[in-house]
Amino acid sequence: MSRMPLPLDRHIKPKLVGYDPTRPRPGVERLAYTLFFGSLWALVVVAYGLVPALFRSQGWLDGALGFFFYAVIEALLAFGIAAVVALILIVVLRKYLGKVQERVGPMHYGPAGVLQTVFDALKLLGKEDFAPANVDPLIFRLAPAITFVSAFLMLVAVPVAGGWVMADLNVGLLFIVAASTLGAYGVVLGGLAQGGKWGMLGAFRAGAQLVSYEVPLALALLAVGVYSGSLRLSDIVEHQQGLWHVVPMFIPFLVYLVASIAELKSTPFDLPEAESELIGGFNTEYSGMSFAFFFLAEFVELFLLPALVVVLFFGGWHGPLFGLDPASFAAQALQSFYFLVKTAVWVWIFMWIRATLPRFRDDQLMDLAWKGLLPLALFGLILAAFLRMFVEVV
Amino acid sequence: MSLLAEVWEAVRAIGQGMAAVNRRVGESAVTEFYPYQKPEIPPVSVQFLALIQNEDGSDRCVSCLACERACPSQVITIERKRNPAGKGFVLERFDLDFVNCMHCANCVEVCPVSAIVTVGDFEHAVYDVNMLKADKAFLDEIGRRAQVWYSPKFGVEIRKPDGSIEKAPPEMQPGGLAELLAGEEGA
Amino acid sequence: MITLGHYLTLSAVLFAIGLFGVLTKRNVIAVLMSVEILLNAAAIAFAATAAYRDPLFFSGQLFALFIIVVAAAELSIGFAILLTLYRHAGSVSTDVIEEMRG
Amino acid sequence: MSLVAFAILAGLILAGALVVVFSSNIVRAAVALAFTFFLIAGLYFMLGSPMLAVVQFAVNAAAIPILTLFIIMMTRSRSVRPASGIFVLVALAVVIAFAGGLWAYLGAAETQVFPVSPEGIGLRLLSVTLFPFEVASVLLLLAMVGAIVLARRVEE
Repeated sequence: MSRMPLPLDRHIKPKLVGYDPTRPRPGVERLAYTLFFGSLWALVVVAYGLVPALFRSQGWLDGALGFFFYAVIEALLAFGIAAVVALILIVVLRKYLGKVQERVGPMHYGPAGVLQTVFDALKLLGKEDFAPANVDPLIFRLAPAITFVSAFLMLVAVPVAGGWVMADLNVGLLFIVAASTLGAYGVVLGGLAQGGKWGMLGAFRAGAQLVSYEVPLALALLAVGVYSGSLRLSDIVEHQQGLWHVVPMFIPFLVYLVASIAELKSTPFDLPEAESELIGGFNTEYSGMSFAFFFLAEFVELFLLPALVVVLFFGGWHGPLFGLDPASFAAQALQSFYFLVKTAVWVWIFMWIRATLPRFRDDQLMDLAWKGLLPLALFGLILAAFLRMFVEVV
Repeated sequence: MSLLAEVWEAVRAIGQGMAAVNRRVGESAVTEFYPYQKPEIPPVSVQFLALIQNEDGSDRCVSCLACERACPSQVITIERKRNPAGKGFVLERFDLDFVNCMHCANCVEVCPVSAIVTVGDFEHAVYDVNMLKADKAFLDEIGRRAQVWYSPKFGVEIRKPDGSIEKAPPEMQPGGLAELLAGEEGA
Repeated sequence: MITLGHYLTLSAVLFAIGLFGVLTKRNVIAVLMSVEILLNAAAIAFAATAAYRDPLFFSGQLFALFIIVVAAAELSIGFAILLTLYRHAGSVSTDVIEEMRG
Repeated sequence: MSLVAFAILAGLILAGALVVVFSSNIVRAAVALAFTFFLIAGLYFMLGSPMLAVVQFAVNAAAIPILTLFIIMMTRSRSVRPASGIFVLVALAVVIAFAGGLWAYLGAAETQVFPVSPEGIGLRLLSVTLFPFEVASVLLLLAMVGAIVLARRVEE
């Protein structure tokens, strides 16, 4: 007697849960993206505007205990912003890449697939956080945490509106360079700790790439610092009141754009995690929450590096204020809205580049960094100094 | 000068590529949602094997053992007995082991009466490899469900809604469309 | 309150730890890491002294910056030599260097 | 309050340095080195010099241990075994250094920290110490060229 089930029992169709994944719904998608953006804006307004205003008006910041609670709440809110940004960007990137490749992207969870990331996160939470037998457990667990912390540190220094910044460092520009260098640790340690071939190769490539591209990145940032006469990020934004830096600082802008895509390990420069050659490189052996942290850090950086493009070259929060007093709360909220819109445009351009360009070979990668970008960045630095002199004289 | 030309060429190429990518975004996707939307499969394609029965429910198979002999993987096992009513044989057992079957359709090629045919039936994945051993009842069931099937001897046949079997119109036959077009061109 | 003495003590203890590492390690990489600790201990002493005693010229802090520069240069040269040594002898132990004598 | 912070920071710095020196796993030692240097940057913040702190963070805490890890990967070394014969000498050196530290503690009792702005350091660096600055830049260039020449594979 055959044990093969009869065909009638076999044509299983998953039950539809109130919506039809076969039907593309651009209206729903557009609404969802608007809601995502709105929720991010609301979170930013709460974290940067409402909570500090509340603490200041009540005078709680004077005592040590009040300051402690303020710091804890702000850290939690910053983590919330990072998580929301990652949740949004993951689904947006997948949808965008799908559309570019004539697919539809995720469609099954939530109307038109807009809740896909939530289910991804739940899945990763539920998975076993597995470590292979011969790894160094301490280093293996430390690597994703370091990666996430480096992305998180950069978030702290980014100003979103006039006076709205978590830590207004007077050496903010250098701080950002330092924090982004820290990101190389997670990658190198993660690859080194797992002891496999893929991780090792990924760690080698990541170390070489990140350290090489750090140099033109830092020089481009320094050119901006020289031109605007300050290392404080909010001063740099104020300096662009009349003219956005992208016009006089076009060469550092180009260098920063290329180098930041390399820092992001995004597609033209995705050698460290090349899925087709290295099975994910440094994150090959990671699973569960450790992998989620790598993923989260990557997408927080996908938000922060475009945000820095906006802060340094595209006028930050500047935009028409319709006669509002720049120090008022409404004006600051509007400024943060401008900032987020500009950032969203730049995130889209980063995704666009990621969707278009093919991967470099690693000798081409090094050639571009040392023979192409470094002289260009040095030239930009000298140009910035001359422009600064010219501006001072005039 | 050549450096500038190279840089310009690179910028132009990247711009072209990015513009091409951006044009794609508006176009509609080609995705098929598999469990809900089934792909269109031409009837002449080796997909799955089935036994066809006549309209009165009797087997087309005459137990000639040609398929058993032709099978390169030797996955077909046939047991037959003499027909008590007349001449020839009746089928007692027809087993087909899909574990080792490589879907070469040699059995379909050699069948003199088009009893074993290829049908465009999918979705026979199972969790247990032992479940892939099919018997006559199973193959008959697939044959009864099939609306369109193909064998080299009779070509594409279709089952009409009233249950009768007949040869498909020429545009559904292999090469039929090409012949039709050639005929039109000739005329 | 923290006094200058706190920083200097920390610097001295850190220097002692680094010295211990330099003297006892056989792996050249570990020796170079200990040298880094030594340099940083010195930089702490300079920066602390400048911060407490030199409000006008803060020369010690500039010196700490120069120490960082020198440390980076030293390390890059050290690692380049180490890499050549590794290619030559297949090991990074100080024993290998001793064998190269004569 | 700030003394407590200093004590925690100093304790962690010393713990990190001890791990660097005593750990037999060289990868852990490199990570501990980065941790120590990171905390030393915090110390510079307490000394009122954010510029120095961030340079320490960017160069010593980030770039140098990465380079170390890179070399560790390239030379495939994993564990370190300490030498045995010279422990007495070393213990002596430690005691001497510790005594010196205590003496320094007794001798220096200033409590007032003077913060330094990045502008101040920059102006000072390019006016009075311009010559050492240029020498340092030449040194860095020499180190870069030297490292490239030394580490380059000689083509047969």
